[in-house]
Formats: sequence, C-alpha cells, structure tokens
Amino acid sequence: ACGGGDGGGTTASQEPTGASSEAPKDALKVGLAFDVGGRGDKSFNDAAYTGLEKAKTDLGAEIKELSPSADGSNRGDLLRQLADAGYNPIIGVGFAYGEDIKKTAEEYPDIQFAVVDSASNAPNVTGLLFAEEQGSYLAGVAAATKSESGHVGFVGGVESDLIKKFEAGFVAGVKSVKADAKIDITYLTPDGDFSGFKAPDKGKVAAEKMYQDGADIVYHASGDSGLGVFQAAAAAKKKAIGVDSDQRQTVKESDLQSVIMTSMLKRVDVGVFEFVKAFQGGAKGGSNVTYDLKVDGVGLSTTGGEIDDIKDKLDAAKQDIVDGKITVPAKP
Amino acid sequence: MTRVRTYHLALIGVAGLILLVSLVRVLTGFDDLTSSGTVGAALVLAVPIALAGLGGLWAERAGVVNIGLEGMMVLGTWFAGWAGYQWGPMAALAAGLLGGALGGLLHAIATVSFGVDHIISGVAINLLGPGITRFLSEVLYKEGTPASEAGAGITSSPAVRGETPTFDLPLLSSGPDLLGKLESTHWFLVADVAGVLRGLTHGISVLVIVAVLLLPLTFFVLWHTAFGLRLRSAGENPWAAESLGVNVYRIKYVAVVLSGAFAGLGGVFLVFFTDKYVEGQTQGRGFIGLAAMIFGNWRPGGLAGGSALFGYASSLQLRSAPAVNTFFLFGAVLLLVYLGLQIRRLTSADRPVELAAPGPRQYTLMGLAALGAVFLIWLWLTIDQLPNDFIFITPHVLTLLVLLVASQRLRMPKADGVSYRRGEQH
Amino acid sequence: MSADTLATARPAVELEGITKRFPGVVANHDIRITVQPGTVHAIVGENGAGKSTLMKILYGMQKPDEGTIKVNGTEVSFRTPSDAIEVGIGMVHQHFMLADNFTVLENIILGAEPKRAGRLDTAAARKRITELAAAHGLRVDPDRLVEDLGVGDRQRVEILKVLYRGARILILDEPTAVLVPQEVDELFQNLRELKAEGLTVIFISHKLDEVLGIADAITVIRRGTTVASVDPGDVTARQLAELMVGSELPTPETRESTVTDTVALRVSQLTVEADGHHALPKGVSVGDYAARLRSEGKRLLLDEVSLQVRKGEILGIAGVEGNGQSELIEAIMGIRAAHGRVELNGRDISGWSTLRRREAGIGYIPEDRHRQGLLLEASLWENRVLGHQTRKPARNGIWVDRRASKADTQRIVEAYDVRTPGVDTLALALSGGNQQKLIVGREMSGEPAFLIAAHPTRGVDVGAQAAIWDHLRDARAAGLAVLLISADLDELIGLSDSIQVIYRGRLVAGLDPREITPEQLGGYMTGAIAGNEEM
Amino acid sequence: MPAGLNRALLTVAGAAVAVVLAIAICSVAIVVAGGSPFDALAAFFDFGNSARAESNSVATFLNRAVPLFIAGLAVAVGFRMNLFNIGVEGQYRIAAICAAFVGSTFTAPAPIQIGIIILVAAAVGGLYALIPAVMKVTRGVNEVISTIMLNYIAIALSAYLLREPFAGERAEGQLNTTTPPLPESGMFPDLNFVFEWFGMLPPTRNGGLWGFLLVAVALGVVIWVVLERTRFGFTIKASGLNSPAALASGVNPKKMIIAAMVLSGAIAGLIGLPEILGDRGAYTNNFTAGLGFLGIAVALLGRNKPVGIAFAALLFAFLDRAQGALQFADIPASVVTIIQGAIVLLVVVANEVTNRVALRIEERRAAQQLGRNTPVEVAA
Ligand SMILES: Nc1ncnc2c1ncn2[C@@H]1O[C@H](COP(=O)(O)OP(=O)(O)OP(=O)(O)O)[C@@H](O)[C@H]1O
Ligand SMILES: Nc1ncnc2c1ncn2[C@@H]1O[C@H](COP(=O)(O)OP(=O)(O)OP(=O)(O)O)[C@@H](O)[C@H]1O
Ligand SMILES: [Mg+2]
Ligand SMILES: [Mg+2]
Repeated sequence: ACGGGDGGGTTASQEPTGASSEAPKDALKVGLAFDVGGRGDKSFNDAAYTGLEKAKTDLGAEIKELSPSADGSNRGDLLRQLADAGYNPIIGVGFAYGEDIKKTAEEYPDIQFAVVDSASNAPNVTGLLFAEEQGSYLAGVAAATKSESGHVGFVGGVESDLIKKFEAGFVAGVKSVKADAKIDITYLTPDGDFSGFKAPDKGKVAAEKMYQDGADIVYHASGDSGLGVFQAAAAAKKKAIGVDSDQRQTVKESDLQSVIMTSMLKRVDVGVFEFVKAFQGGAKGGSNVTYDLKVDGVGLSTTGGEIDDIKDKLDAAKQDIVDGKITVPAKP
Repeated sequence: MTRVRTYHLALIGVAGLILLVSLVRVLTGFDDLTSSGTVGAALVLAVPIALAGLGGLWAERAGVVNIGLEGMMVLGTWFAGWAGYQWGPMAALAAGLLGGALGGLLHAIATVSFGVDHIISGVAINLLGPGITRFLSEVLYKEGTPASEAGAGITSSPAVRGETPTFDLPLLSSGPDLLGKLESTHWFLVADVAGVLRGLTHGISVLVIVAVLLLPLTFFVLWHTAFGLRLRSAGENPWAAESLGVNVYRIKYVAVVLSGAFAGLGGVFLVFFTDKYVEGQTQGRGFIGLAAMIFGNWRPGGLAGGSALFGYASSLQLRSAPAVNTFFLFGAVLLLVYLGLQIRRLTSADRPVELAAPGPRQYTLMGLAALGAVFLIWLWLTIDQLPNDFIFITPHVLTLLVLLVASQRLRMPKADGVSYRRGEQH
Repeated sequence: MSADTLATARPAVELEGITKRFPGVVANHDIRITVQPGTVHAIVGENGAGKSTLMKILYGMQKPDEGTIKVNGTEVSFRTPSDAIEVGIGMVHQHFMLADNFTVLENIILGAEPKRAGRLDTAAARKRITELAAAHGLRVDPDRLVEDLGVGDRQRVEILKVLYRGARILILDEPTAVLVPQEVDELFQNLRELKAEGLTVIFISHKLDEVLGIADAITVIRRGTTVASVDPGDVTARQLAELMVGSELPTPETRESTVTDTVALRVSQLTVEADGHHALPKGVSVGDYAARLRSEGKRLLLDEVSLQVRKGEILGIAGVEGNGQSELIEAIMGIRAAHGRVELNGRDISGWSTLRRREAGIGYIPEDRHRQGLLLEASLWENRVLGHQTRKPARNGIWVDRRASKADTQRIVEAYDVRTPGVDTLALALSGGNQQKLIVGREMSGEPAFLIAAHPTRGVDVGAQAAIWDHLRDARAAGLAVLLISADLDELIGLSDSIQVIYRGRLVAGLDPREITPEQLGGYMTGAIAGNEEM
Repeated sequence: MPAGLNRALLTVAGAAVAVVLAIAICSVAIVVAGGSPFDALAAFFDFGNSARAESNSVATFLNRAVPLFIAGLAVAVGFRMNLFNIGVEGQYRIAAICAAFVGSTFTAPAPIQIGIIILVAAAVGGLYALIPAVMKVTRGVNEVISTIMLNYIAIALSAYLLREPFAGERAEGQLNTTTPPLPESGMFPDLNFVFEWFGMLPPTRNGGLWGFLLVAVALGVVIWVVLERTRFGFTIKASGLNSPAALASGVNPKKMIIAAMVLSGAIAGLIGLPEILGDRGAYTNNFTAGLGFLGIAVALLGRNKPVGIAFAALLFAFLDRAQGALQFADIPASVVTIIQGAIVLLVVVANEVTNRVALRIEERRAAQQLGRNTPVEVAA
C-alpha cells in the first residue's frame, strides 16, 4: 500500500514519547543508522546525512548517526542503542534495515521509525520508498534519444532486486524511444557479495567492453564502481549516466565530470528531511511514502546542460508516468 | 637440458591452446574469446594477482608463509591513494610500496624475530590492514578536511593527480594499427593471434610493463644471483644456510618486507587503474594471488600462468558473459583429445610396461571422460545463457578444474612455514 | 704464507676453560683442548657428553658462557659461523646440513658464491669444485640434486663445502656414523691427504677403533668436561672406553641359538617401483612384471626381495643406506605400496592397512625416531598410545584409556630405565637415548609376533645400547622374530642369527654372522665382493 | 599438576600483558585522532544507562560470541591437523541457506523441527567441505587454494539458490531476498529468562539472548571431549603433530583428512544457525558474512582449544559490541578492528615468549630430577 505525496497523515494530539523519560518532551532527537560503508561514502548514506543535517539546521533537531560494522551484523543493535539513548524518531538507511526495523519497532512501540528503500512493516514504521524505476526510465529515455548508435549499456553493481529496479526502468525507457535499441547489461557481483559496489576496476572493464562494441552511453547503478564506468567513458570519449546524487557535481575530476551526461537522482535527503518534519508535525507511521516522479523524489540532474535539448521529451515522458499513462516495470 | 624441454613444451602448449581457442571461436562465433579487448582486460586483471603472488613467492621462497598479503595490499592501496592525490603518481607508487612493506615488516617482526606461527601473524595483518586504513580514512578524510574538499569520502580518497603514461606498439597496435585490422578480419587463427598480440601491446600502462618485467626479474634474482641462492636456502634449509655464515634473519626480513612491498605494488596498481583508493577495492586479490602462486608451484612462470588464467576468465566473464558458455565446448574438446590420446596409447604396440594392461581405474576414467564430453556438449547445445550467478564464478571454477586435471607435483620450499631460530636445529 | 710457518710453531686451536650452560644442563664445563696443526685430533665421549656443543662453539654457532678460544695463537671471539669461516675453520655437522632441493653445486657455493656482473658464476664454481674434487679424490657430480644422493656422496659434499671455503682447520662431527667400512677407509684416506697438505682435522666419533686408526691425539670428554688427553699409541680401545664411561665396553654377543622352525614372517618377491606404484597387469606374475620393468631400464627400489624370519630368529639386513632398506621395511609395514606377498604367521597380509598389520602383531622401531617414532610435543604416555591406539591398554571403546595408558607407560619407564621425571613429561625433554628406550619399550609391548628394528641403537650411548640389546635378546628367546637393520656392523654381526645383504634393491648374499668380519661384510655391502645370490 | 598449572598461569599472564599492550597501541591511535582513550575505554564498558539498554547490550555481546565461537571451533578442528580450512566461510553460507530452506518446508514439533534444521546444516557444511578433502586426497590439490575458490563459489551458489529455487514470498516493497520463513516451531527458544537470575531486566525482544548459546556450549564440550579424550581426537592430534609418525603408527592420512575436513565443515555448517533460528527466521541476502574469516582469528587466538576459543570469541564479541558505544563517544569504530588485530598478534607473541619460558622451566625441572646439571668430578 503506497501512500502518495507528502506522507502527512492526520495530526495526532498525542506527542511522541521516547523510551527514556529523561529526554525533555519537546526536544527533537533524531537518530540515524547508516548502511554498510557509513557516512562519507559520497553516495546514498551521505545523501541521507544531508537530509539529517537539514533537519538539524531547519528544525533544530539534535542528531546522532551511527555506522554499522563492516559485516553489517549489528544493524539491529545500532537501532536499539539509539532507541535506548532516547532518540525518536530513528531512521535506518537501506533496505537491509527492513527486518531489523520491524523487530525494533515492535519492541519500542512509542518510538517512530523510518526505513529508506523498504516498505513499512509496523504501525510505527514509515517506509521511505523511491521509484528508482521511474527515474531510470527517464535515464533510459535520455540515453536512447542521445545515443547515435542505438546501442546503450547498463552496469549494475550487485545483482540484487534493488539494482534490478534500475535496470528494469532503464530498459523500459530505452525501448520506449527505440524499440530495437541494443542494451548491454552487466552485473559485477552476485547478490550477497556486496563488493560489486566497491569494484571500480570491474566497472571499468565491463563498461570498456560496452563502449568497444559500439555503445555510446552507459548508465550505472553500482556505487563506487561507477567511477570505473566514467573512466571507461572518458577513455572512449563517450558518455555515461550517474546515479543517486548529481555525480557531475560530486565527482571531482574534471575529465570525468564532462562524461556524465546526467544523473538519476534519488532524493534520499528529501525523504529523510520530510520524514523528520512530518514527525515533528505529529505524523505517525504505518504507511509508506513513495518518492516518485510526481513529488520529484527521483529525476534527472541537469548540471552541464547536456540534456537541456531533450527537455521536452523528458518532460513528456515524466508527465505520462505521473499521469499513469505509463506504468514503469520494477522488475526486468 | 630438461629446462629447454619444459620450455619447449610450454611453447607447444600455448600454441595448442591458441589453436583450440581459435577453433572454438570460429565454431561459436564469440569473437571476444580472443579479442584484443579481452586480452587487454585480462592482462590488467591478472597484474594485481600476479603482484600479490610475487609477494607470496618471495616470502615463501625464504620460508615465511604469507597469508597476510591481502592486508598488505589494502595498506598499499590506501597509502597510494593518500599520497597520490597530494603529490602525484610517483609519490603514490612510493607510498604504496612503503605501505605494503610496512605490513611486511610487521609480519617479519612477528614471524622471524618472535617465531610466531606464520598463519596467525598473516591473519592478524589481514585484520589490521582494513582496520588501520578505515581508521585513517575516518580521521583524515572526514568531512571538513582538505581531503574531503578534494573529493575524499570515508570510503575513497581523492583522485590521484596526474596521469600514468601508457604505451602502444607503433604501427602494429596504434596509428595504422595493423594488428587491429588483422583482428577485425576474424580469420581463423590469424585474427586470434593478432588479437592476443594487440591486447598485450595496446594502451598498456607503464606499471603493467613494470609488473610483467618483475616476473623474469624475480626469476633472475632468485635463481641466478648469490642473494637469490641465499634467499632460497633460507626457505629450504635455514640451518644449513646459517652454518655457512648466511645471515638467515636478515635474508628473511628482506624477503618478507619485499613481499609486502610487492603486495603494496599490487595495491598501487589498483589505485592507478581506477585513479583513486576505494575501500574494499582489493576484493580478496591477496588470497587469489596466494592461490595463483601455489598453483604455479612456487615459481614465477607458474605464477604467471595461474594469474593469466584467472585474469582471462575474469575478463571474459565481465565482458562477455555468454561467451563463458563456450567453455563447455572447450572442455568437451579437451576431453575428446584426452580420450583420443588414451586410445592411441592403448592400441600402440610399444607401450610402456606399467601401462600394459589398463586397470579398471583407467577404464573408469576413460568412461567418465566420454560421458563428460557428451554432457558438456549437451550443456553447450541446450543452455543459451547461464544464470549470472554461475558466470561470476568462472575464474574460480576454472582454477579448480585445472588443478584437478593438472598433475599435482607441487613442491613447496621444504622449510616453508617453519619457525626458525638461530642456533636451534630442527 | 706466514700463517703456515707460524702455524707450525703455534697450536692451531686452543680452547681454554670453555663453559656452556643450557637451561638445566651444563653442556661444557671448563674444557681445555690444544690441537696441534697438521694433525688429526680426535674427541671422544658418550652421547650428550658435550662434543657437538663444543664444536659448535668453535665454529661460532654458539657462544660460550666462559672461556677463551685461540686460533693459530690469536684469541678470537666468533659471533657467527662466518667469523669462523673467515679464520679458516670449517665444520661438517653430525646431521647433514644440506638443502635437499638444491644441486650439489648450489649447496657447496652457498654463502661463498662466485659472482660475475651480479650473476652467479656457476661455470667458475663448477670448475673449482671439479678441481677440488679431483685433487682430494672426492667424486661428486656438481649438478645432481642432493636429494638423489646417498649418504656417502652427501658426506663428500659436506667435506667439499668446507674445502671450497679454503678452510685450514676441519671439524668433522661423527662423519663415519652412516658410512660402511670401505667408505670409512676412503674418508680416512682423504683425511690423511688433507693432513699431509698441512690441514688440521678435529674428528669426533664413538667408534674407538676408528679413532685409534686415524688420530694423532685424542681428548676424552665425559659429562661436559675434559677427562683425559692421550696418545693413541698408548691406549687400547677398551681403555679409552673406560675413560669415556668408567665401565667396560659391552659387545653385542648372541648366546645360544633360539631359532625355531615356525616361520613368523615370509616375504616373497617384494618389488617397489621407483617412479610411482602401478597396478599389476592382469594375469602377469610379479616376476614377469619385474623382468619387463628391468628390461625397459626402469629403476626398482626393491627387486623381488624374498626372505623369511622364523620365531626366535633375528635376521639382520646389511647394506649401505639407500639400497632399499627403508623401502623394505615400509613395504612390510604397509606404508609403501609394493608388489609381491607378505605373510605373517601364514596369513597373507599384503592387502592389509598399516593399522591392521600392527594389530596383527608387527612391532616397528623406525629408523628416524623423530620423524616416524615420536610426537615430540606430546607427553610420554601419549607417545605410548601411538601405534597402539586401537589396542589394550590404550583403547577403551571409542575412548583413549588415559589411566591404563599412563600406568603402562610407567611400566615401560621402569622396565626400560627411561630417565624421565614422569610420564606427563613432553617427549622432547628427553635425551635421544631415553627417547629410543621408550620407543623400544612401546614396540615390545603387546607381545608382538614380529618386530622390525631399524637402527635400534643409533646415536644411543653405550649404557643404553647394552640395555636395548638385552631387551632384543630376551624377546628373541621368548620367540619373537626380528628383522634387524643396522649400520653398526658389530651390532649386526653380534645380534643376528643370519644376515642378508641388500644391494641396489636386491638381496645379494646370505651370510652366517659367526663366520664373517665387518670388513668382509662391508665388501658385500659395497658390491666389492659379488654375492652368492640368494641361498 | 604443577607444571601444567605453571604453564597456564604464564599463558594467562602473557595474554593479559598482550591485551594491555594492544589497548595502549590503540590509545595512541585514538589520541592522534583527537579523541580521548579514556572515553574509548569507558565506551567499551558502557553497556548503556538504563536497565533495558544494559540487558540489550549483554544480549548483543553474547549473541555475537556464539557464532564466533562455533566458527573458531570449525577452523580449529582443521588446524589441529594442519589442514588450513579457509573455506569455513563458504561452508557456513551454503549450509545456512540449505538449512533455512529445508526448515521452512515442513512443520513439526519444535525439537524435531530444530533438530532436523541442525542436522541439515551440519550435513551440508560437511558435504561442502568434503569437496576440498576429496580433491586433496585423490589429486593432491592444496586445500588452501581449493577452499578459497570454493568460498567464492559458495557465495554465487547461494545467491542463485536464494533467487531461484529457494526464494520465499516477499512483502510488497521489501527488497531483501529471503528464503521462506521458518514455522514458529523452527525458532529456537530464547534465554531471556536468564537475565532475571541476575536481577536484570530481560530483553523485551523475542530471541533477545539466543538459545543457540546452549547448543554452542554443548558443541564446545563435545568437541573438547572428542579432541582430547577419544581415539579419533588422538589420531587427529598425532596427525597434526607429526604426520609421518602417525602414518607409521597405522593412521590412514587420507581418511583423517576426510574425517577432519568433514567434521570441520559440519561444525561450520552451524555458524549461521544462531542468527537464523534466533533472530531472522530465514536466510536473507544480508545474512552476516565474514564469520568464517573471523573464526580463523578466533581459533588461532584460542590456540585451537575449545576453552581458549571460548575466551577468544567472548573477547572479540566484547570488542565488537562497543562499535555503537564508541560512535556515541565520537571515536572511530574502526579502532575495534585494530584492537582485534593487535591482540591476535600480540597474544601470540606473548604466547611464544611464555612458551619458551615454560619450556625452559620444564627442561630445568627434568634435568634437575635427573641430576644432570652437576658435572662429575673427574680424576684425569
Ligand atoms: N640447544 C640446546 N639447548 C639445550 N640443551 C642443549 C642444547 N644443545 C645441547 N644441549 C645439551 O648439551 C648436552 C651436550 O650435547 P651435545 O650435542 O654437545 O652432545 P654430544 O657429545 O655431541 O652427543 P652425541 O654423541 O650424541 O652427539 C646435551 O646432552 C644436551 O643436554
Ligand atoms: N635444540 C634444542 N633445543 C632445546 N633442547 C635441546 C636441543 N637440542 C637438544 N636439547 C636437549 O638436549 C637433551 C638431549 O639432547 P641430544 O639430542 O644431544 O641427546 P642425544 O643423546 O645426543 O640424542 P641424539 O642422538 O638424538 O642427538 C634433551 O634434554 C633436549 O631437550
Ligand atoms: Mg646429540
Ligand atoms: Mg654430537
């Protein structure tokens, strides 16, 4: 059950209370637990942190963020430690928190939780979902329109369902423009081996092959491995599409910036901030908030102006999706 | 004389292999099997493995088992990234070497001076490497630091400044690119040889050249210099070396520190290839390098073979997953060749006595080979694309298969892993 | 050279007041020895008397706690062997110090490598080694791997190593322990030549007649200290022995024959291939198969060996090491795959596992106690269990019966006079002789029907030696069949009821120990005397 | 036995010194990082400031120790025989997914359900370990290489199984791939009541303190008995200490390699169960990985003996638990890994030193009792 728009439910008069009674009732203490990699990954953990920081400056929240151990075995414990320390609300970043949030939420019914990339599974849990397939669809449209060879590529980091959403949307987008387009798809590691997000060398080799075979635009959803995709693009003097944040801005190397035609934005920061704001307004969990094209929770970046010329086409595609004329598949 | 013979055999083997691959390529139409792109990528993927393996080789030839290569490699990547973004590639190279060497030094202190079990020390270094680098990143790359402004995050360094030069074979691999032209003809055998040669000579980074040269250099130093003789003696019988006035401790220290430096160099290579340090980018290559070294019977040539095999399979898997299917055909052909040889041997008149009457074991083997060939051909005909999960493990499965088939006359240095103490005989 | 002229005046080596303590043991205590240049100086003493330690001190491998060393009149202080090598001292160790996987050449030049333009100059080294070998009559092939060499060859490599470094003072620590008389003669001939060239030799041996034959001067060490310096002309072997141990030298004399008619062990056509075991072709007999292998020039480690040992008999196998003895015993034990047949008390046991053979009553005293006989880092009682883990008293169902094992170990310790603080002591804390006694005791327990005794007294001192001999004789009298393999020919002749000579994997002669001398035996062993080829 | 006691005391003292040194080294790092080592130390012992936080922390700590302990046992069984089973990592992964799947396909009374799951896990782990064992025995393939390769293969294989044949239903919007959930009878009862014995608040969560702890303890005892008291254990020890001697004494090395490897793999198969039976109720794609490698460190730190491994596992778990607390104190959590690495290294160095001292003492004792240390008076 996807809730739409700004998940502000009915305002409840009852104020949220932390587990620890020491916390003053009006203080806003927001806890956030990152996914493996933690803060400073220049990717979606950092995006979440941006939202958290905004909550601090704009809403005056007291914030605490924790990173899990390298094997991610202590996700649940981090949530409990935040809860025990009186933080409310608490946000888990990444679908891997789904199960842990559910359990913790049952143990701490007075605390509000949110989980990024996973659906709500308890009355006090808000699911912050992103329609990656929709954003990827636009990326596909952009790629297909811009491609001269009619051959594009997709590099996925880990062959998990999350990344497959990107693939599905992208493929649908490309096909919507050029039904006969050739799309190369490569994943770097199997599901469960998350090293595919940290393997720029593999990303480079995979993308190199696509460019050699005539692809001229490659879209990646592979975390740090995308760096290799950009390098392959730069070497082949072709283009790539970034992911999650506006990589033309976050990537510092100027030669790589110029190959990033656009990036598929996933506004985790918006999701986090809006959730905290809604919480302050008294919102309760139990439902999902989907950040899709309608609310600009996903979209394409325009830095560099390389897709300005096809803006109309992209807008039209976006409108069709928002209107429900096109349903983008979430599975390949 | 025997060396000449093995060398010839190796050449014949390579030629036969190319012929076979070429045949399979023409039969299946997967040009990527021998394309210059595949070979080039294979080279690049093989180099860090070979460097880690070289690290293992140096240490184990001197009698110290080094399972900590992975940790040393991690140190190499971090220091290369850290120095590289500030002072350019040369500094990255120096720092990476030093980082790895530091890991090696730690290993040497523990194993040589304190006589700690080599495996334990290596395991500890594998814990320490990632721990220390993560810690350093958390301190030096955290938000607000200059590094962070330059593009660092906790999981990555800023990009290395400056370019590492690359190299092409004039005429053949660049400019007119004659090899490239030959390759695109897709002629049987000709295109394959051209592809392999072009892959080995086109757009090669200097570091690849350095790394590749290190293999013969290692062979020369270890087998043709006095220092090498002493080093190997420390791995074969340190007490004998000691009794002849060789300073075994010093030799072992040098070897293990160098071993770390080689692993570090492997790390530097990874950093250069992707332009920056990325946490976790070594991806277990230290272990794979160790495996390649054992695979290669503690010798540089064998190590090169092991890492090449692994690099090639990884390259093919990343570049052209469907081509992996051709390995079924390839395996079937090999099995048929084996069967043919066996049958010829059995029917020939002047067979050696001990093979005179094949036992049930031999018949079973031949039966299995025939069955296997049929099964593989069936797989090849019916499967059009393996699930990705199986494609990912191509290099690993291939390594296991080669090990199973190849004769196992591995000989490790006799005193490898033995904790040696001066004045205490075995 | 002035050093040479000086050397005639001054002693080559003077050791004064050397004391060396190991934890709990004083290995050397106030040792004084003067070695004149150009002589062969023998040092004798019991096991553990401290001879090797003293020599290691002289060679810079160990540091003395007290005392001074003078070489050619100058006081020296060695930190490492290289310091000793520098002043012209070379040492051949009691246990070979060779890297098996290296060639002879590599072993010789290690540490003193000739170089040209940074490379090993193997050509120059080969030339030099060939010259040296020719000059001293030490035949070796520089390019062979040491692991393929027999003990005699290895000994020569060791001596060449020393000569290659230009040593003027040679230390030979028990060089003859593994050699047959002919090889010993050859070695002594070499030593005399070296002496004639003005070199000084320090020579250690347990074999007193050898010592008397070669030495110009003798120093006796007992329990770490010098007891006497004597002239070989003035003493007999017995007197020397008395000086060493304070008791008379025991000899392995068998008393009346106890041989019965019952065959305990019968071995027929035992054949071991050199390049890996192959299954016997169907319908081909071992004899035909071996003949075919021979005709193809294939090497056989064991070539149709047939023998039988009767109850109450000790059958001695004589042979230079490396002629198939190890293969023979390993094949009988089932450790090594072989063609042919092994019968124990009439039952064919060829297909049995080692464990089953042991359970059926084969005892095994291995040649190398550290390699095959003991768990050095385990306690004595656990070593008692080893090899008996499936039998009483060690076994109790799936459990190891600790109490019974300990009790039985205590029995062995008492019966065999194993000097140990207790049965929980780790085996490595025992001296070699005591370790050997424990092994003998273990292998004799459980009343074996047949015992393989390989070098049962190797490196064991005279006292322990006599005790082990007594135990073997007693067991024989009680009906035990023994296959005895020994490099000590006196022992072999003294203990055996009959002797077989093994040469290049074949039994070449059956001899009567009552009628043979060690010299004759050595002749058969080296192939100098042709055998009477299987009786 | 005084000699043994002596040695044990020395070992403990050495280990204590090593831990202190490791902490000192990390303190330096923390100071360099601008933190206070005292804060860090406090964080390690800061189990939270409410009763609930405390019991949660204790549960976390013990729950972490359980799989580490089992992993250490698995590795140790191989290491005792000088078999380097680097493949524990792959073995437990394959075993976990198979056991979770099989457990979800039927419903039986709890003891049977759980018993079958445990059996399946052990069998699958043992079978997976059989591969390198057979390769070693028949073809002489070095187990280090084969187990490293099989680890990667296990990862891919389990990814495939999880996606295709073993995939379970998923809720809308859930991106985790999991096997079908275990029935209620497949969940191991928790030990939360134990907290009351100590006057603590039991954790509110289900499965707060994993009941599998009891299985682990029992397993430890069984392994100890097997290794130290049985004939099988004796042959393993003998093969590890001196394989030629073991061979000569009738131990079949091939059988032993297979037996030890399979036993090691069977134990490895259980590593994933505490998490599955105590917490997740299924195998998911974010199943805790890397325990096999940590197990190597734990086993070596515990000197391949069950009691030592228990201590090592508790120590590692204690340090791991502090990851959150350290971050609350604004200290990089990676110091935990550094301390772990440093402790492993320093403890073995200390072991080495104390071992030598102990050996010397034993030799002296032996020599004294034999009266060998007095040179005889001799009349020359
Ligand atoms: N490294 C050592 N550590 C401790 N004790 C030692 C060491 N080396 C020798 N010893 C002790 O010194 C004594 C003398 O040993 P050494 O090897 O010199 O005897 P040996 O006279 O050469 O005996 P053998 O005739 O058996 O060769 C030994 O009994 C032993 O107790
Ligand atoms: N390297 C060593 N380290 C420690 N102790 C040693 C060493 N070598 C010898 N010993 C000690 O010396 C004693 C016996 O030594 P040694 O081996 O010289 O006896 P042995 O009778 O000469 O036996 P073998 O003939 O086997 O050499 C034992 O107490 C042993 O612990
Ligand atoms: Mg000795
Ligand atoms: Mg000696």
